[in-house]
Amino acid sequence: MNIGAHYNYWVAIFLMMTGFYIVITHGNLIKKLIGLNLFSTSVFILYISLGKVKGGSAPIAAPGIEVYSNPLPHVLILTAIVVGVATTAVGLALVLLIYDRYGTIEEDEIRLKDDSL
Amino acid sequence: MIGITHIYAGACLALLAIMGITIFRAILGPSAFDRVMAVNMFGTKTVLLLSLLGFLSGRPDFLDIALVYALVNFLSTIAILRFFEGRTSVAVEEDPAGGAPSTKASSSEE
Amino acid sequence: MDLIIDITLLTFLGITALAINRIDKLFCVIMLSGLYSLLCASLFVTMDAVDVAFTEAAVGTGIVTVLLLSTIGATDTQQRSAPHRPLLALLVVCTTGAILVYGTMDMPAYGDPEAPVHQHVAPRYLNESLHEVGPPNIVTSILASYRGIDTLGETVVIFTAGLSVVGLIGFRGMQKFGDRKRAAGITGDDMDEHLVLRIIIKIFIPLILLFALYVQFHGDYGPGGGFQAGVIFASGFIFYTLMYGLDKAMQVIAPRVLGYIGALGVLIYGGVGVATMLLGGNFLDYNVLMHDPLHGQHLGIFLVELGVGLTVFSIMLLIFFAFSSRKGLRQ
Amino acid sequence: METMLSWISTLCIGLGVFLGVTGAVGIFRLPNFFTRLHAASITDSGCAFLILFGLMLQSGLTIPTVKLCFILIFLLISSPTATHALAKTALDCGAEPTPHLHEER
Repeated sequence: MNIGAHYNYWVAIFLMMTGFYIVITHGNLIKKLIGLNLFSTSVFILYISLGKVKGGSAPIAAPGIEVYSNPLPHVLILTAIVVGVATTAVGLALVLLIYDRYGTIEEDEIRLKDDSL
Repeated sequence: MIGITHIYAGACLALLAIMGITIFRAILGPSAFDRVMAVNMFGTKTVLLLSLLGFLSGRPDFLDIALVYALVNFLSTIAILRFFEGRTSVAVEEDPAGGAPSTKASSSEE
Repeated sequence: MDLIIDITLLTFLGITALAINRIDKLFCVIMLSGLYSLLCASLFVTMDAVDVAFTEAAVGTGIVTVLLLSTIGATDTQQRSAPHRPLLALLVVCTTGAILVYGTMDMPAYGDPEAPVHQHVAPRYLNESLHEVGPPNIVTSILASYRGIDTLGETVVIFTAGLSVVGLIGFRGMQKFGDRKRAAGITGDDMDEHLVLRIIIKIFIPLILLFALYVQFHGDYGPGGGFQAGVIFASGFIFYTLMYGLDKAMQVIAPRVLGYIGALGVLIYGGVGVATMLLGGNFLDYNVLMHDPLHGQHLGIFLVELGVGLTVFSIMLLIFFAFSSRKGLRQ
Repeated sequence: METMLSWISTLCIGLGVFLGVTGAVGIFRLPNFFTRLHAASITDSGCAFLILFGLMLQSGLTIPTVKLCFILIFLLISSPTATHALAKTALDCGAEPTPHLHEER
């Protein structure tokens, strides 16, 4: 079995799982958001890998080029990246608000403060 | 006969090796400034790699991307530096922990 | 050769991700995440996704790094808790990963031209878009024309995100002028320092704005378009803010104006759709805009990309302003 | 003439790559931050200049050459500026500019 044939997918899964691990184990909210970013990036890589055609070229029409990669995943991911950033910004705004309210961005300390109320 | 594509390919591989070393410097640290320097250098090398990739794939008209990289790399470096200002503690607090690798490096030479 | 580059970059990505997991200094994590997104973008170039690489570079490396830095500047630069139940989490993650890897076994090989993804609508886009829509950049034709409603949705999402950020944190750090001077996670106003930097950036800013306009209007022919141009245009102003302080930047372009520009962008986009309906076509069917369908498409794409660019520019800058108006650690 | 240009460009790219590798070895091996910065920045501008110049010779008088020229100018201005700012900030934050080589040995 050829390693190159599935390597992209495996690394995408590895990155996705690393992001997942960061999100579930780390209590720091900013770290969680970065983990979430890793997760979404892995999805981007998976999509773009699916769109690649061997021997193909970037989907911008030019004379003398016959084979192009699939442009559809590119469009989906392009917008997903920008929307991902917008949602990250909202998440960070929430982190700032939580810091205002609790004085910390660690999940455990937030829970402690909630319990003591 | 070595064609020009071979030269591009060889240069790409060398740049990848350089990028690998730079990533290790960015991860190992010692100080925060080392990381900033490594990330900045990594960005420059990425710009070069992208230019070479364009020529390697025979479509050198995508150099706009390399230009954006150079721009954005500069932006993030400046932002990080502004972040450090007046925040001496952040940069310095890491120094003692990271002092070790550099002494190791110099002692291994002996 | 492509495969070697691909595999090396992917391996670097894996190493960086592991390092992000391990390091607990938050600004190091942020730097590494910037590096990670640079790597990602190079990977996208090797996989022929030039437009995506463009966006990832401009957005992922530029804007996200700046926002994250502002946030840790206003909160905490150090992660203070140990990982929570690492072994259980590792078990869960490994199991999920193994199942997913098992799932990939049936997937078509990387780069296989016979894969199902390439059979459905992609041939239509690749073969017909030049006659049906026009621009040589097929990604632009799909983005703005074939899937125009989708992109309208994304634009509205960005607009909404900007509104919610401003609604959530507002410009609260800025009420008193004294506060304003010391405010900001990463924007200072110490004008005497960094003379070299200030002069260089002063020279660069107009060039950056010009380049953004080039990306905006050249998006039909090369990589680029509204999303990327908006972000690059915003990064010109971010440069200015970093060097001259938030106060001056807000005199140059007020948050209120930015809000109007963002709304105007969405309005242009939606307005084009309504105009096509009034002219007797479907929603966002640009063929009816002019006598020649191709010219109509060209005009429609131009207007729609302009709307996207305006919205993205203003919302990104608005979010940046809102974040950097927070009180920093320095007080 | 063509082969001459191609040889020069090959030479440029090769030299640029050599400088890049030197810089990488420098940032890996040198003992303290300022020495590493020195290695990185000095080779960085030379490396970028030579590689991009080699590519410009390859592509002749075309649009890519103009774009390469822009990238070159931008890099040649921005990268020393970034290095300068980095060194200045590091100095302000109290990093030690002299390597303690003698004490360690």
